[in-house]
Amino acid sequence: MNETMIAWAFFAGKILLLFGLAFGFIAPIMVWVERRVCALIQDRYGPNRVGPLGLLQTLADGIKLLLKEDLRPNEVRPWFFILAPIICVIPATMAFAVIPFGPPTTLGGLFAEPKRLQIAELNAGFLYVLAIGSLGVYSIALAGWASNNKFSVLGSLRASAQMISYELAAGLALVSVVLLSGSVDLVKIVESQTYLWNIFPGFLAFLIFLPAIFAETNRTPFDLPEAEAELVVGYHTEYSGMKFGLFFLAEYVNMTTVSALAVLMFFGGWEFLPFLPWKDVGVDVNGLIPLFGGFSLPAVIIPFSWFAAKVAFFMFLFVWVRWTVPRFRYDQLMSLGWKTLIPLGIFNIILTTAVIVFHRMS
Amino acid sequence: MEIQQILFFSFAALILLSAALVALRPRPIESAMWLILNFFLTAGLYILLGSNFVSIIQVLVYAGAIMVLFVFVILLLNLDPREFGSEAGLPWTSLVMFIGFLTFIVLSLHVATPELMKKLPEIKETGAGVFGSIESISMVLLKNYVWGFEIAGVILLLALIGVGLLAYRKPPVRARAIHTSTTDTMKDGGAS
Amino acid sequence: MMSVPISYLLFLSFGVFCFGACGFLIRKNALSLLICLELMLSGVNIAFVSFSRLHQNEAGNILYFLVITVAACESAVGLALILNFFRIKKNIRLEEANALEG
Amino acid sequence: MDNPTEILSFVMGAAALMPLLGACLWFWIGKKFGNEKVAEKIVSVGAVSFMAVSFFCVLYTFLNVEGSARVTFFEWIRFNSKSAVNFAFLLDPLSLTLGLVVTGIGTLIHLYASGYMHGDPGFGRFFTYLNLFVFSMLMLTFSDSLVGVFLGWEGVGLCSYFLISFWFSEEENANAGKKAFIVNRIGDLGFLIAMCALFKVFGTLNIPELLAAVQAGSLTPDQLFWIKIACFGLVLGATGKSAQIPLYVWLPDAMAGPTPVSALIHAATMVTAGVYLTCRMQPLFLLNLEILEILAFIGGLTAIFAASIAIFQNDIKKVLAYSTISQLGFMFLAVGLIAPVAAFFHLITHACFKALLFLGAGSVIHGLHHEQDMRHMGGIRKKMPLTFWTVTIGVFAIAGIPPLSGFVSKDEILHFTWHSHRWWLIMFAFTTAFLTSFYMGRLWVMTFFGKFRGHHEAHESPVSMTAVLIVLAILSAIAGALNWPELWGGSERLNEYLRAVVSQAAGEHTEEAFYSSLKLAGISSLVGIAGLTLAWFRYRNFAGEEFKAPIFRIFKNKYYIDEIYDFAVVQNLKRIGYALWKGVDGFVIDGFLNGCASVSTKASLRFRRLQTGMTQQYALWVWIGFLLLLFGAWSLR
Repeated sequence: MNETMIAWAFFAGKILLLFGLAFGFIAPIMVWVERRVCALIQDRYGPNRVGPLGLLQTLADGIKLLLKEDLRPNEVRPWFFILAPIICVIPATMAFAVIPFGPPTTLGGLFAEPKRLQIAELNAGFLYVLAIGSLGVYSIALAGWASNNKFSVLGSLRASAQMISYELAAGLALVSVVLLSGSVDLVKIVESQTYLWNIFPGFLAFLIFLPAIFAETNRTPFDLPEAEAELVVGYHTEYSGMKFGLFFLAEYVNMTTVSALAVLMFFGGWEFLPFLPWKDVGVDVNGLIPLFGGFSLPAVIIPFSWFAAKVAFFMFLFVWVRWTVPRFRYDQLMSLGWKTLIPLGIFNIILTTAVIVFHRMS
Repeated sequence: MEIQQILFFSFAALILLSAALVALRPRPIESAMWLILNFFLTAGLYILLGSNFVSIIQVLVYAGAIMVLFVFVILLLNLDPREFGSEAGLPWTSLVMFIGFLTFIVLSLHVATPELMKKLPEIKETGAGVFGSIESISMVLLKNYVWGFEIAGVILLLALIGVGLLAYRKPPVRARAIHTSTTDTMKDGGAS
Repeated sequence: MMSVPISYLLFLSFGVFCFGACGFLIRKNALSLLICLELMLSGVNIAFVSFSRLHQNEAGNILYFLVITVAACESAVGLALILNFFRIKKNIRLEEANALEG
Repeated sequence: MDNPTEILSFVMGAAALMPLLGACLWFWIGKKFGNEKVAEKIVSVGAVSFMAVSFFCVLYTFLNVEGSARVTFFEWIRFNSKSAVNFAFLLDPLSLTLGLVVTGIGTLIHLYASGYMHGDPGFGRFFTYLNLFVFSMLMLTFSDSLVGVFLGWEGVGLCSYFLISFWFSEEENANAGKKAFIVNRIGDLGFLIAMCALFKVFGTLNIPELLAAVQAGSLTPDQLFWIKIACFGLVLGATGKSAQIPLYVWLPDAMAGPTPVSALIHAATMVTAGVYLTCRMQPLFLLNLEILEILAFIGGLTAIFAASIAIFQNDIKKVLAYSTISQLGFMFLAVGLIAPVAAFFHLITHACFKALLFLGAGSVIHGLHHEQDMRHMGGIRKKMPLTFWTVTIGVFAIAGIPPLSGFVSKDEILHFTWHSHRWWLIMFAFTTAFLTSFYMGRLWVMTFFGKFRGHHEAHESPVSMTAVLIVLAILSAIAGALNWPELWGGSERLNEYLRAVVSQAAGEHTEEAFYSSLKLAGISSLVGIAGLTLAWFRYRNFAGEEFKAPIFRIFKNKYYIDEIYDFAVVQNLKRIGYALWKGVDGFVIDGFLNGCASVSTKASLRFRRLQTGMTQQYALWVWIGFLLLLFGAWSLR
């Protein structure tokens, strides 16, 4: 194997790993987790028939969705009706491309230089995530509009307004993190918090960021666009079969993305504990872990798993919040966004800047 | 032909195609969709040109903010064809297209000179960072163009205020009545 | 990176601009007009960024930022105006906005 | 404030600013402050006290300035690096004397007016104008530059206009004001021409520098020519302001104003501005003796001319107005004969006794309920004893009965005239002296003696008026002491004092001169007594009859001067104005404008088709224009 082929294989491996995880593992597991946790919270069993602990339930659901008849109501606007779920998945997937899932590594000496565990080695990754994240609104808007259904339109209107508003809040919160880390490169942001995680100096930013990502992903307590009681299920009322499945999938992928972002921005990414990075524990990310029989694994698997665990915690948080917190009213949602989070975000930026400037001067 | 050139020509062709469709599709939503595609392709072009930051901003601001606003308004109005008007007649359309074509030709004649035919130079360092990177652009922006930057901020603020004034409507009486009555009930509920 | 003449990029810019201008004149509803305005600005932006690359100078990129600032303001104000127009006329047909007819 | 100059500038600033401050205050107070009576009280007390402050300031300066002094307040107009006009006061004998007269007589007349104007709805307005007038007059008097003098000159003209047409609701009064204003403009043109010419020659408008440059001599013929122009201009200005031939016509009409105004402005102070100016600029005139000759002739002619008209006037104020013109003629006669001290002396005495006469006449008018026609008066000496006695002193003073002030000052002028050996002027002067005493006697007799021919019962005026009359009567009686000729044992103080500024031939101190002057004095007092006697017999039993001979009609109609002016000037101006209105304004200008309007109307009727109201069509036009520009730019490459 020459170096070019190794590089290509590495590239393909990253893609496969990430997207395999995202679509083949995280989404199905999350569906199962959601239902099980829901049941746990509501003191019932949840799916437990298909496979062990009902783990194959999602697979069965997926097969059902794929095999279902592709219904298309008469009054919908045809092209856009089909387009909407497609462009729902695209941004969700694209955002994944710049999420680093481990420290730059030589994979146990496979490469001369440490390589980034990131599909697209973009140095403005943070902006890219924001940019792509803001596109998710199109699919929702289109879906509602194309359905030609009053509930759907209302749902998508709500979704658009909500996502535009909270995008601002999230962006403002993240700007202060960028100020703290001094870079927009996600890898560098993580490296900057080797010891001091951004959650400590940027706690206010995190307080803004957390509700903002809940709203961004249209999750409870901000799931107004699909509020069943008011709007049936909002923008995807008219969708069924795999088109609905795509919306469903995108939601979980988005959740994963924002969870990963939260971990990367605030919780030190793949680092072990605050003030205790892997290298102080003795883990060399470029090294190898010997296994039985002469086999060995790259040591980078450890930070990667730790990162995955942190993301999983956030995903769990999503689920946890969903089944415990009641839904906001729409005007409350808007006033929270515009009258609390955004001013707070601006104040936070000014405060952070002032502190940084003061710190540099002294 | 290198891969970059192939990419450029395909991007250029797609940009022109989507631009034409923006201009020619009758319904605003279709125009908007093609425009979004156009902006994405333009962002790709900017990456080819080496202006990475500009490319991201193109997606973030144009596609992510401005066009969302358009789509939002289109949804809000939820127009049927009767409400957004009939199509222009063929004579008018052909006249406009002719003038547009003429303008394109004349503009192109202006730039179709040998000295403008030379290839673009390679990207190099600009002192603060690679050309087109966020560091390089922000150094120039905040050093040489800081007044323009500030004025842009003021313009945005003015637009914000202006739009607020334009779009603000006093809530209709009924809605307010409902609002107050709900709060009243809530109070009552709390009391009893 | 890319090795095409600047004039090709300018042709592209002119093309996008002219399509935008044509659309501005052909379309009969105010929303499409605003969309075509954005297209024209985008065409101008292509020229700016290209020149920036040609001269290896960030000035063109910075002009791009100023242009999108203006574009954002313009579209926001324009959409607010369209909303008001719709409230009054119950449509957005531009030929109904002819109160200044001579 | 230890520095004497600082004290002076403070005091003089106060003197000038008190009236200005008053002018700002009274209008507001008179209009808004409480009820009318309170406002009147405040205004009258305030105005009189402000004037008194101003008077005492000038008096202080008068007593404390040795020779002359200049106080500069600030730089006003800068012409170039070398010359500038300052806002500055020139304090020398001439200006201080006039300043004392202005503020002193002004204070008395303010006091008088507070009684006379009692109950008038425009009470505050009246004192505003009056105080503004005093400010302007002080500017005129004290300014050390011609620009400042001109400011005051215009200011007094403006206030004169305001006050003549004070009761503007009657058209006649308004017309009189306009007449005064317009006629004065002609004189002002002369002043402006003089200023321009002097600036051309000397490059400065500051009076001391100007006069110093003149006295330094060595002027080229060209410069002398321009100085002559300037002198002509000054004479024109002086005739306008001081109501001399040919610009005297406004003064009789100016009697339309309230009587205190006539006394202050049109007898005592403003009309003497011309005399003051010619005295002030005397060195210029000494370079042009022929202009002085003309000035003397104008003065003499005006004196006899106005006196002959005065005989036939029945309005008591008109008589006094013509008398004023006549007396001003005397002053100009003196100025023209290079006797400015005599002129100034007469100015002072005239200010006293003419103010007295006017105020007395005002008192009579007030007592007779605004009756001004002497034919409807008569026999009121018993009813108004104070007025009668004070006016008697005034009449005797102006008639030249020794030893009252008028006798002394007039005799001095007659003396100079006699020694000039110009027979015309001598004839004019003596005839005028006779006529003066005759018409004053006529006024006196017709008003106070004989039967009462009026409609209303007469009553004596209030104390504020009669007190002023008494003060002025005393002044009229004793003012002659100021300049009692040395030949008769006097001191000639005024002469000594003014000698520093103006030049006048010194009198001889021989025996011969003494007898000759005594002879002259005898003649002049005889002339005065003769005039009074004649009037006494002629009008003692006046019952409405007049001179019947046709020759007198010309006097009665004031030599038809108003008609001649009307025919020669006013009608022609009206014709020119009409032609300009119809021809230039109506045809050319209006035609042009209407043509433009109609062309644009017609054009726009066609072009409005372009205004379809369709945004996109406009955009297309813009685009086509842009395309043409592009084509042009490309084809020019």
